[in-house]
Amino acid sequence: MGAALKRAITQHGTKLIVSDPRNIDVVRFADVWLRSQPGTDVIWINTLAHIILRDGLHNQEYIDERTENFTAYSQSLAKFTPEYAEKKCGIPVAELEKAAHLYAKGRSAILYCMGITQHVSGTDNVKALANLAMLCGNIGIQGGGLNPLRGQNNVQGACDMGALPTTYPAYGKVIDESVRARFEAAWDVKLSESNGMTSRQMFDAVDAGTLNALYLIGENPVVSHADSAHAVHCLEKIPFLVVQDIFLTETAKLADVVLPAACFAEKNGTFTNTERRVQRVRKAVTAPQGARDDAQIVCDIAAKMGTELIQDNGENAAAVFDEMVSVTPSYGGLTYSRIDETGIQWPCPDTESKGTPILHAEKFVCGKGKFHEVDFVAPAEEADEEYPLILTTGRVLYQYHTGTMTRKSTGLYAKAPAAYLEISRNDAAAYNVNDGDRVKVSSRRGAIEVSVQLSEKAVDGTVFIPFHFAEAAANVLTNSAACPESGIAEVKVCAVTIEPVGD
Amino acid sequence: MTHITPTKLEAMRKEYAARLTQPHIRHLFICGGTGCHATGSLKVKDALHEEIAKHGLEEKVRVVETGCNGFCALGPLMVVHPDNVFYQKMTVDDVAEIVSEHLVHEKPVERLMYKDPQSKKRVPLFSDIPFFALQKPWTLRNKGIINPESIEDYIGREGYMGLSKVLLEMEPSQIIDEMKASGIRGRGGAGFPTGMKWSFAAQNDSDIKYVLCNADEGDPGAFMDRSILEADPHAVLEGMTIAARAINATEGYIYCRSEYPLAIKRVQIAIDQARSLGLLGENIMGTGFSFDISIYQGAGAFVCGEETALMRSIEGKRGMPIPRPPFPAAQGLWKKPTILNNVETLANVGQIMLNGGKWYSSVGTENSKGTKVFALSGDVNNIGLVEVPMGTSLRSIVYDIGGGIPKKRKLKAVQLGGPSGGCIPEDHMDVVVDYEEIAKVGAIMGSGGVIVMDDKTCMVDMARFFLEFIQEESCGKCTPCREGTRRQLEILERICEGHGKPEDITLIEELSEMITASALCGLGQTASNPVLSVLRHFRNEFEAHIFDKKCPAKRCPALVEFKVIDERCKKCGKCAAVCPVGAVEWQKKEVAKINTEACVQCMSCYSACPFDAID
Amino acid sequence: MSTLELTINGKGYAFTQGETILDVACRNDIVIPTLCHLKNTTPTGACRMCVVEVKGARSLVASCTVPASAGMEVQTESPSVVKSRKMNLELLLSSGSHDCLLCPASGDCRLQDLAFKYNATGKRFERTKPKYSPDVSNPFLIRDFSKCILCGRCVQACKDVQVNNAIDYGYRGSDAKIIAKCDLPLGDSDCVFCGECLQVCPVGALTLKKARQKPRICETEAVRTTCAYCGVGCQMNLHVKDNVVQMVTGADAVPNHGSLCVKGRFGMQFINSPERLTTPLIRKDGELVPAEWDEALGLVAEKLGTYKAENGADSIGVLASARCTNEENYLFQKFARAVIGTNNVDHCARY
Amino acid sequence: MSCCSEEISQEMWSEVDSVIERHRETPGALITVLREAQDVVGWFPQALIEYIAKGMNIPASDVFGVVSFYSLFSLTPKGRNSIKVCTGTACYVKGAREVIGRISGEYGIAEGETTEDRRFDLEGVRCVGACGLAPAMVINGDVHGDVTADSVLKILEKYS
Repeated sequence: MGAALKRAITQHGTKLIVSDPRNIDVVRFADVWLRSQPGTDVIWINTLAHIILRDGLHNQEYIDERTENFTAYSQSLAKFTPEYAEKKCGIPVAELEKAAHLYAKGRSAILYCMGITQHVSGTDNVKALANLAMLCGNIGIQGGGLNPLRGQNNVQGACDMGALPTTYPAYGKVIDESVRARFEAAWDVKLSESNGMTSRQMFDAVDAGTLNALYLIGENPVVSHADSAHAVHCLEKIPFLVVQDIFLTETAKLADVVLPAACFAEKNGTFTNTERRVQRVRKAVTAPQGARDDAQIVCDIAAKMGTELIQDNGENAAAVFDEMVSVTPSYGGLTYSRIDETGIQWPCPDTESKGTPILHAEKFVCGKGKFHEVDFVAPAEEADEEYPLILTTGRVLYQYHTGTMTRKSTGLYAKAPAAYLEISRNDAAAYNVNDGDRVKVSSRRGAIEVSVQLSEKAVDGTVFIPFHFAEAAANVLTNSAACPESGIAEVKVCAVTIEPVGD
Repeated sequence: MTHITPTKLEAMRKEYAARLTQPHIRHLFICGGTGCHATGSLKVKDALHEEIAKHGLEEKVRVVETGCNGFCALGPLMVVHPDNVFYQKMTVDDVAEIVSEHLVHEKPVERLMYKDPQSKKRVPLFSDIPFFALQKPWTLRNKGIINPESIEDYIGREGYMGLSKVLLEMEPSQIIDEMKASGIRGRGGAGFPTGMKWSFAAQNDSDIKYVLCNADEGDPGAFMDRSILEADPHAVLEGMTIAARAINATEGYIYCRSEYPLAIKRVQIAIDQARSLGLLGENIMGTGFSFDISIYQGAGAFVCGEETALMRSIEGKRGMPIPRPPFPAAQGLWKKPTILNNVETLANVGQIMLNGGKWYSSVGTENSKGTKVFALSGDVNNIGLVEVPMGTSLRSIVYDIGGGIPKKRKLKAVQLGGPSGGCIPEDHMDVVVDYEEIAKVGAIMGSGGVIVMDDKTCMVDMARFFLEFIQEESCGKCTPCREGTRRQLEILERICEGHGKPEDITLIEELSEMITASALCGLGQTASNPVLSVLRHFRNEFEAHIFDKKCPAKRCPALVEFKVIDERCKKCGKCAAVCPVGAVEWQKKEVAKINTEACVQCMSCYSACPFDAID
Repeated sequence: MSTLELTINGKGYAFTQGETILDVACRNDIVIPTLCHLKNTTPTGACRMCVVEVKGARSLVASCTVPASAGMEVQTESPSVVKSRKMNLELLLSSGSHDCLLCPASGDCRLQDLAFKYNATGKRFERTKPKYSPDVSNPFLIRDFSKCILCGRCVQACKDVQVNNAIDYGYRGSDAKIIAKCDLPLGDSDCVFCGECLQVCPVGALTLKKARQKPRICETEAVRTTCAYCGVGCQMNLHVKDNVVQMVTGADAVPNHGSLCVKGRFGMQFINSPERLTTPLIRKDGELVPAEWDEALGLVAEKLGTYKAENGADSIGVLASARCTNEENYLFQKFARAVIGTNNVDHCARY
Repeated sequence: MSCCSEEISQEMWSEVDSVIERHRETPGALITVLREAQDVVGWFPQALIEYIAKGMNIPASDVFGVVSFYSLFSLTPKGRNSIKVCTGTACYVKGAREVIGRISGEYGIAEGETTEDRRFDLEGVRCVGACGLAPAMVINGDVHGDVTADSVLKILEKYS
């Protein structure tokens, strides 16, 4: 993905605008780097729109034909002047104007990751970006669009399959009677009528004493959740915790029952990638003696509870797939043989369909694209005297998520063995720390010890810690304040302070 | 800016002519080329100024530092105009005499005049010196006459009039037609018709096109381009601008070796001057045509003479050739249509436009038109720059212009075309200067280096020398050139060291065939030419090295055993005096004797013996 | 427009404007050997192995760069072509140390294949001593310059495919070498170890670290699957022998067209990690102790059943996994909804 | 990093900065930058290559590739006086090999090497275009013609 992006830039003259509080590697390839103060994304995004409108670079025809609520939206942009943005985000006016003009000039795509969503304003950020894209007619065309990059292999698939508290497979709402009726018929069972809890709400419910049992599969919230002390507290408190995983993770250690599972190389099935492409996963080796397929485990539990979850006890992935697509309209036309060589991008409703590389091509799925007025909401926590530095978290190339898999590779381990605090030269000098020094990083929620890495990637006032490492889990520090709509915690902004640790 | 007009150019020309023909005024054209600088011409020039002032002659004598005069071996040198007197090898100490005798007393100083190597007589008049008399200076028409740092001088010699004509009277297609009519072919060596090259680039539409001048004169033994740039830089600028007009280019680069600081300096001065007169830059001569030129200095890589490598180098990359197609006429520098011409080619363009293609093609052979500049060097009496009409024989160049071989030695071969060329033996000396004729005897026209080699030269060693050159300069990209020439060199080294094997000749030939047929660029494809030409004309020398373990020319130390030829020895003892290891036994009035055990084959005695008594 | 046609080895083939001779040949299953040609990049024309004879041409031409033209008559294995290729191979084989016996790439080496095909050895020349010692500085791969044929595929892979720009040609002529940063070991360079270079190396110059005494790639069985790391969904081949994933290569398909990142290529050790869980554990007296499957599953079923019955289905939550397959997630949510009877199902999309 | 290299003084770094500044926006200016930077520093320590790479936003491997490709650029420190003996054909025919041999013998340096006291470095270079003066030698930019194995040492004495 990154390579394709860089190829476009170096070989096809594509222009790149990067917005990141850090001077990340890809900035080298950028024409404009918008270095924003963490948590102020809505401002610069709206400002780009402001400039585009001001200079008449928007696509009026597209707006008239395919969108609604434009007038209210355009009025809401009035206050987002470049000068305001420069003051609030710290991005020079000239850079904003350059970026706005670049973006509006032709087909332009927006790619984003957690830096946009992991904020209290996460949903607002996404909406603001969607507004921007619609403003220039950049949705529904090749080389345009709004492209969230999924951090994990099958986030898309898990969502598609309804592993969400509010939707069934293919996003039918659980509170929608007709949808529910369809699933009740298909599964021959009466289904709950109310929305369920998000994972965060579940943790809170544990604390409140209303959730008694948690069956947790292949996750490691002890390391990955914001404000992990709180997560640990909940997991310790819950009366019955089942963890199903391939390793004894930090989370599994807290479980009442641990169930050893098979990994991706040991089973058949499908993953759906970030571009909605459904692809095959094939069994290459047999699982270690004693570990079992996840499907088989859950079927066995169901069986012991007196229900046949699926025929053959889930042993035949193809059979599961068949039932799955039968209730998932967007996957309706998929079969293992059709996706054997190259996967297919859903929606693919029937066997005639070749899939859909571009969504919203002719018109928006929901009719007209709606402009949402979005206002700026400050991060839940800002730097202050006590905690004067802003901490942002993220990944390093050589590690994956909580490191349970990657840290088993000696090579990867050697390249990135431990957490570190990335800090600018100036900040390091101000705190009197040097490259390699051990420091204690504290926030209102906790403290960890890491070593200092002076880096040209860091910008004054903002520090960074990768979150992969359980021994110095960045999420001990992060804030669990979350976006009210998506429920995603603001792990990208919290206030911290550092102090050197004596030997 | 007010634009310069044809009328103004003509006025400047007349002014210059009047200046040269002013009565009672002398012009001293002192050579300021690299060669003469090295031998102290600047000091001589300063001394002249001083001495002239001392005699109060400032109003009557003008000292002009010109570019390379061409007779490089005789520097510092000077031509006195209008007296038509040529002085050579002047020193600061000679200046007083020249001024007082010649300039004051009108008595030219005979001892500083040119001495004919054969007749040993002084030649008083510049135009009678065969070296100059037999040349046809078209490309070098301004050498030794104008101050290269003066655009007025250049315009005085019809400079920029070709450009003026092109811009005001001709369509781009007519320019190309004239170039085609002139029959001029690329002087860089390959001899591709220049008009054709331009027409290809003209056909390709693009907002940006480039005109490049190849001044990366890399062939060892070639210095024509350096001399032209030093002596007449505006001619190159004018040629490039006309080329730009022909293909509708907007930007030009002169890719010059950084080893040529004087040339770079003078070209930069010329560019600045041309810009200031509106002959370069925006809206040239008010015609709406814009073109500008910058100098790009190379960084020392022979392969950058290859056009695709040169373009990569201008792009700031490693100078590694890339495959063609796409040809530069379609995708050259920065992937835009580009033409690349050699300095010498471009220097002719202004005159071709002014006088017409027909004029140019009136001289030469059927397929090779006009004149060619050669850099004559090596074992020849008159070393320097010579320009002759196509069709002149090599013999005439070496003997008539070059004055023959020094020290009464015999001509063995002439090396033409540098590392891509070949050695032409004495019995083919009647071959004439013509792209095809020269190719027939196993060499190439090349950029114009002519290295004369006498009978002391070992041809196997020469083949080794050129391969060593290629091996060091190979970019390393393609296998045949990188690995193949290395093997050829290895084999030749082995032969020169006396370890040649009978199968080596076949192996070299097989390698040559493969490298020539499959190397990526011209450098590799022609890399075997020197060794093949030596094999063709001097196979016996190879065989002597391999089978008899002898180096007939006594150049390969491992294969030489020196001994004194008693009957020739005049018992002078010079050989014993120079021997660094005491291997020569000599006593007064005795014939010398060489102790072969102690001899280290350094050749000192061999070179020192005035009587050729050591063999 | 009349169709464009050229002949190869006497037989006519149609082509479209812009195709090279090699393109046309490949499309028609005519084998022209190459060493430096790398799909999806601009041909460099470096190795000169793909030379063919074209009637009327002054010399042999490199089929990878010369466009097909109408009426062209091409011979792909004429005596002069074969002679040139054989000499080319002899030159390569004699330069450096191409010892197939101990080379991890043996069996997966184009130089070896071509040497066999054209009956070439390096024996006519003295073997040149390797100029540069191997780089073993990093945990992933070994660069053995004595086996490098300077085809430049790794440079193209790094610059044109991955755009990591970590390596380039350095020096020149017979000193030429593929260098990283200022001719430093890879581990000290800008290399991010995507391993693209390793994958495209046609010889044994780039090999997996500690490859010896392990199965060679030709001894393994390749299983195509989808990478389990990030959301790009790269297609990869797991090379399996003895029920162990021995190495990983990128599969030439969308979305990654053969490329992988460092995790995909070198991060599969976890599969065979001794730390893998192999038995269910049940907490007894505060300690997790091994248990039989039946006991563990029974306990889970019993507990979940009890909470459901006593506190209602919504007192139970299921956290499914973005790491698991669609099929499994389908089952997890169906389990939550249809078996437990709650919509309390979520996964880690938010982290 | 710029402060930590022994070979390069603070003034040199600031001159290098201005070289980069001057050419940063010009496409293809790398070779020009390298030439000017070498004029400042004399050769290319690793720190300088990395610094230029960063300043010009060109991968360090590419910069090193260019530096090591062109013979003008040096990866080792040079002597105070650079001796360049022309090894073009005309000079070769007229004894350049012997001239180099004599210098090597006298100062104990082979082609491409620098004397221990850094007084001289010796290079055999491609034709300097002064074939009329063969064999020719260039010391610190001054061309010396008709050099012989005997006269060369006398010429060198003048350079300390």
